[in-house]
Amino acid sequence: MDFNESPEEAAFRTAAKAWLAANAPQHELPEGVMLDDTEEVMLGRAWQRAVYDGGYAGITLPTALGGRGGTGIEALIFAEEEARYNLPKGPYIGIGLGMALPVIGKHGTPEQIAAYADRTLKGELTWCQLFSEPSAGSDLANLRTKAVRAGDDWIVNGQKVWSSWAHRSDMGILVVRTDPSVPKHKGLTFFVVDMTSPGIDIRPIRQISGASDFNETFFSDVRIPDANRIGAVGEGWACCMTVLMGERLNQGGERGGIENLIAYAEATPRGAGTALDSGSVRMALAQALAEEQAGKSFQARLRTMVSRGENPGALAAMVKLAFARRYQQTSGLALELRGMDALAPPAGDARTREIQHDYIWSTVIRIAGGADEVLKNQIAERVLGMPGEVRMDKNVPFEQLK
Amino acid sequence: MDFNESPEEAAFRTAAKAWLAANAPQHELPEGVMLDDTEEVMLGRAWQRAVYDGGYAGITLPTALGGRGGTGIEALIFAEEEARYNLPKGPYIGIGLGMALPVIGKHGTPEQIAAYADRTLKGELTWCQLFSEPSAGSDLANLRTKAVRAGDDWIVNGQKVWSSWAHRSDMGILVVRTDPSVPKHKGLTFFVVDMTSPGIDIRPIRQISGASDFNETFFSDVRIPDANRIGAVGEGWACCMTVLMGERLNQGGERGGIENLIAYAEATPRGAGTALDSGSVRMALAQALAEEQAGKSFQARLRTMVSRGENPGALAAMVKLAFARRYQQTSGLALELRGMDALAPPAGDARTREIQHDYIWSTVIRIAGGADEVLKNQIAERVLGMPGEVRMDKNVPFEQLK
Amino acid sequence: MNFDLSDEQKMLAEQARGLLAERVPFDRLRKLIDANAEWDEPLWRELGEMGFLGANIPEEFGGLGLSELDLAMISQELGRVNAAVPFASSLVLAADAIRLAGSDVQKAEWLPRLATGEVVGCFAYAEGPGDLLGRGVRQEGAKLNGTKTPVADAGVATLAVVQAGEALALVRLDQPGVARTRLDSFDQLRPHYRLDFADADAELLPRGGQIETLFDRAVVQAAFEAVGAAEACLTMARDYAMERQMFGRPLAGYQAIKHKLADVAVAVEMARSNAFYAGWAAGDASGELPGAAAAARLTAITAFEMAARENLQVHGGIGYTFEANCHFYYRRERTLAIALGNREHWAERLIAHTPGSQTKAA
Amino acid sequence: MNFDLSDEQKMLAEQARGLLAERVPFDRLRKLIDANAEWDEPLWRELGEMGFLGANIPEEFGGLGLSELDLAMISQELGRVNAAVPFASSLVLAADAIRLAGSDVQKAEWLPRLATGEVVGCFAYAEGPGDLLGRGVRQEGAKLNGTKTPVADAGVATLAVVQAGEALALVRLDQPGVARTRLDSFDQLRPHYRLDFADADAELLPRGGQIETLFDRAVVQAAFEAVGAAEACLTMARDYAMERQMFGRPLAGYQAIKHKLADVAVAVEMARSNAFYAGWAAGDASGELPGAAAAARLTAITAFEMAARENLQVHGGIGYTFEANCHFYYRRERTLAIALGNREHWAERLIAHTPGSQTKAA
Repeated sequence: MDFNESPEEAAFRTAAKAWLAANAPQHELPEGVMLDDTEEVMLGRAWQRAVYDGGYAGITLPTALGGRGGTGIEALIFAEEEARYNLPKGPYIGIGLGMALPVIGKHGTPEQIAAYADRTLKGELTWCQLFSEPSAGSDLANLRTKAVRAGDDWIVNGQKVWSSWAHRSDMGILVVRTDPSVPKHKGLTFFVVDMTSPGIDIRPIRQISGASDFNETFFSDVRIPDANRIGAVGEGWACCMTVLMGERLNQGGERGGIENLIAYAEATPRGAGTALDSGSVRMALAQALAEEQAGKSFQARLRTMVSRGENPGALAAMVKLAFARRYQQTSGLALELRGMDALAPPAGDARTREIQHDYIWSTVIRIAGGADEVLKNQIAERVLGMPGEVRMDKNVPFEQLK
Repeated sequence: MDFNESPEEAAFRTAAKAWLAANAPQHELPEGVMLDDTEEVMLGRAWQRAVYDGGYAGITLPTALGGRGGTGIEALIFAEEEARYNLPKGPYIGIGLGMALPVIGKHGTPEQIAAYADRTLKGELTWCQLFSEPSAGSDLANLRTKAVRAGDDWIVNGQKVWSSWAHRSDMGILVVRTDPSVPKHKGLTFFVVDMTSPGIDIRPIRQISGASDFNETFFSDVRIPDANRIGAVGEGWACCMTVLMGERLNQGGERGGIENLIAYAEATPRGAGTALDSGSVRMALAQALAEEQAGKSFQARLRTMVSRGENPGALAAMVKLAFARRYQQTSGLALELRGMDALAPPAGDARTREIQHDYIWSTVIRIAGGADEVLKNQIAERVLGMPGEVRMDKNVPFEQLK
Repeated sequence: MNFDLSDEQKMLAEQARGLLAERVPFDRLRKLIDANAEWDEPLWRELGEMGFLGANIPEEFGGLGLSELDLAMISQELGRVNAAVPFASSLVLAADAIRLAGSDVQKAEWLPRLATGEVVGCFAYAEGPGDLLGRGVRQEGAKLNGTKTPVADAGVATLAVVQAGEALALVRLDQPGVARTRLDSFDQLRPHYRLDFADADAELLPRGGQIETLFDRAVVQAAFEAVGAAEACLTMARDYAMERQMFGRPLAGYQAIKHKLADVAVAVEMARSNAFYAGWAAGDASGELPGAAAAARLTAITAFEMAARENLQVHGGIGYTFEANCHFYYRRERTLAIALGNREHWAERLIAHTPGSQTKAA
Repeated sequence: MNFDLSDEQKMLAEQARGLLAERVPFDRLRKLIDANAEWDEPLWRELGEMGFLGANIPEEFGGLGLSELDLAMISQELGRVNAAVPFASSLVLAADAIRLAGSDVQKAEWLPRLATGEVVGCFAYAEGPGDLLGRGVRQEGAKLNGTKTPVADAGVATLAVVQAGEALALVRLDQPGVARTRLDSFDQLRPHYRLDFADADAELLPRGGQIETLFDRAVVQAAFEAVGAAEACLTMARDYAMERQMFGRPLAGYQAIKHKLADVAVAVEMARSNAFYAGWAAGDASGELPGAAAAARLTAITAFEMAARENLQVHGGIGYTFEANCHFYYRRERTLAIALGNREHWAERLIAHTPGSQTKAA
């Protein structure tokens, strides 16, 4: 066991640091300025192009896809160094690299790889994810958006939700039902779709945070060429699993939030001292910090497994599950220890507003990318080998489910 | 709402106090002396006889059964006043009054009531409960002990567990399977059984606490006259429910444990002060105390409901559920705040030994009389109206279950 | 012993509940947020017409002179619908402060107008982050100086009761010496203000030493407000789970969801039980009040916190949309958990009022 | 970066696990309890023969000179089977104290004999209820006076390292100035003693200021012991739930049981992750050790506590019998949670070693 970097890793970090120092500053966003979405995406594309030119695009993607073929540790090192700059990075780039290319690489044809890989790595194509539906969240395979074959095309009708940045994406990865006469997991097919296709209507979802970074996307007789199909007809569920595996692996362990909350407590007056003088605050934050540190070390264990070609499987769900719970609890606690001011801080108090936002955003973290309850099932079934849930819908044709 | 006693209740308390002052002292147990079981039961019978003669036996039992026909509040007042004396009271008396007589009263014949009610109220008959089996705990209806009709008798074979004081009881209430060809809840029948019958073998269970106050009871061709059958053949499940309802209603809200733990923390040195100087200890104990007080008020709400003839149903499970969790957590916490000494206190430290015992006994409280998980199901289904569990055994004859 | 609401109290709760169900559908709350409204003024007027706003004001001053437990019936129902009215600020804090600590003249001047709702009161105590009670604002002579922030409902109030050290002062907000600045509130249905006093005219409430009692009484009402709100969350979550299908059966059939909501239900009934006792003690056993209020406060925070969080969780993604109704409670919950003192503050008060233990530092 | 055990470490763990699985079936534990035994002496001898008892003792003193993480492999496996041997007392505390703070002569005298297991050491710090470190026992000249209680494994030890103020003293227990009184231990497989010193001969370990480091290192081993034990509980609960039928299907199929054990599994993996890091830091990054050890301690307590409690709960009534095996862990868990300092102690140490915060009182 060695938590220190290997000589190769240290060399990679030195090179990345140097390259970023030479290239990142001119791409940094101005401090405190809210960009509009269009402008942000434009700057984001430009930065991704610079990353590509520097040889750092798609670090863990195989070279066959145009990636660097590097290790997860390298990707992490680059991300750490990149995070020292305030750069334009968003789901519009991340979904392409982290979801679209892996699934196209694994299930797509050489033509499809040629069509999308290079342009995505260069930031020329931005992507959104079109999976969830109003009645298909945790139970994703319950989706109802359907595609019917019509010559060389498929005609798509239905509604997707929770697609981040769909309104500023060139392409979407889409899963739809192509055969309702078979059980629900079996009748799905995976596509890439041009988001400018006629019949696509993107509406922002007003969220409880006040933001609208998620969308609903309506499909009305949208034509998608069969050439855009990824994998075989009926292979949509396997494609989704490829996407979701990649998503799961990097959630939750990163955020160094508890040390900030300790500092926040110490910056909050209380009698003659600070809120950190409270034994109950210290106990709660220490336990959270211990768990957060465990999450970081756990991520390192998982990365070591991945670097050896082992599949951590549902172990990866553990970090996310613990993080989500801790995130809600500790941001809630921070507001409490702040007192009344946390309910209406002065305009200049950005830290309290961030914590308010964390407290709201934590509800998403507990739901998205595997809700708490779904992850516990996965851990019980896949890690502990306990029985699956009683399934009423298992071998029933989708069209016969109520 | 009035937490004060009504004039009638105050008068009842005054009378009970006076009667106890005149009668209880000569029945008190000597302080610090461990009696053997036989002797304890003898003294317990004598005290129950005195209670009967005083007119306080079976306070809430209907007068038709020989009880006082009083209110739950009166029973509580008497119990509170009685608790001021160190009197011999045990399950051998409590099961008769609280379980056997209610079920005999509701499901039994006039002859059966005549045979058992008066003698039980007088302490002449002691009782144990013979319900649970190795494979029938939470899933009580899964019981396998069987009775086969033979003329005027039934022949019983099987094994019961967790019967308190079976070795010192005259009679037992027993539920057995009389028809394995019907679904499991339907084939049960209820009996009272003379514990001296040939073929009954009672063995103590060695418990993790070191004590053996529970028994295993083996039945080998035990003959029970049909006259001992309570209710109709196949009506055993309904009889059990009558018994368990009575059991549930008085669990959990009583114990005034948290104030004692606060005092214990304050009696534990820590630096220049005490363990109660710790903010995290105070927070944990305050939350537990708030919950304990809630339990007491909740019990009062339930008693008010019962006094009006309303059935609190699964609401009663809430107090027990919360108590069990709190009991384990707070006794565990008390050991922690005590430090190393809690692991091996000096011989004179009775308080720490009690808390060690509480920590062990709490595991029983979380299991017996409805395990945590069973109670949550009941609350969800009966209070919140949520669906029952998927039952694989519902309409399957018992003999076909694996 | 009778540990239940009286028939009159049940009727009062029913009446309030019926009115509010009709007047405060969730879309009404969305409209108020979209309009960045100060409050639900028509509802306030209507509550005044029904006499509710004088519920706890003595009859001699034009109120109904009801008990704390009666008042709690209204608090509970306002909590249940997340009503955007300054009931707690005006009645539970300002009016009660005047009743507890004011002179006969002050009572006669203000209580009748508070009872009709014509005058709205608010209560100012915090001075920025940290301690429950501020230490900067002081009254000298008939003048008040300093800053109180945040103060709930100060935008619609014409009168503030201001904590100044150990004393309480009465300050009109419509005078030149007072500047009000609206803040961005986490709870979008309960606006908060910063109040700057610069030689503001103020008069002391002459009976000192009432602040702790005032807070004890106020948290009892807040506990009922939280119980009403928590119960609304529980019902909402249950109903959604019954209807939502997941893997071919109702979400409500999954044990994880059943047990989650059973836990919430236990917490709600525990909180209700303590609230009942504290409401009774506030009227009939004032010696019991500090401990009873603290216990009610702690269990109410726990219940509403669990209910608000798990309600959103049960709803899944839809719960995160503004069109769903979970967020009103998710935000209000933090308000009720923090205003009037956080968990730690009340844990200390409970321990301090437990027989055999004494107050401890830190 | 490589965050996994080495192949050698995995082999060492396998070897220890294999041996212990064979030598410590649960019935062996029941026999030891029934005999009111001091320890599992044959096992101790066997561990000595395999060289395990010199695992952390430098090669120059007859040990294997293994790393802290290597040692942890053995601690974990001993925890898994609840072994009744004074491994933690003798190696992790006494031998390590001598190694850290002893003179060359002291090391040469004691370490080789500790390494074979011929001499058993123990470590005395508590003095009754309350603080982790006692304040009464003091060394004056070459004499020690006072009382340490409780002290684990002092019955079979011939040597005690005794905390006396800031210093550590070496005391032979087989001398007239020492009285040992066996206490009734909550953990029936780990006896505790009261030690009374009356002008007992004692010599100081000359290198002072090592107590905190000693405890940091010891809790890392205790964390591994707890992880092994917690994992054993988890496996036991899972296996029982798979086999036990309830309402016509395996108990393991119920979501309440699945989620309960998933929560335990998460806690165990979290604890293991922190233990790995702390084990690494103990050897290779001593500046990181205090924070890493404290974090490992906190998560280990949580994991074993959950695992021991819920294992018994999953077993139901049978779990409460002496014939079932849950109770060994249920009792051992409290030992591991309390000896070497409770949760609060280590929470304080973690906060104190967090960048940007400083130690606080109370």
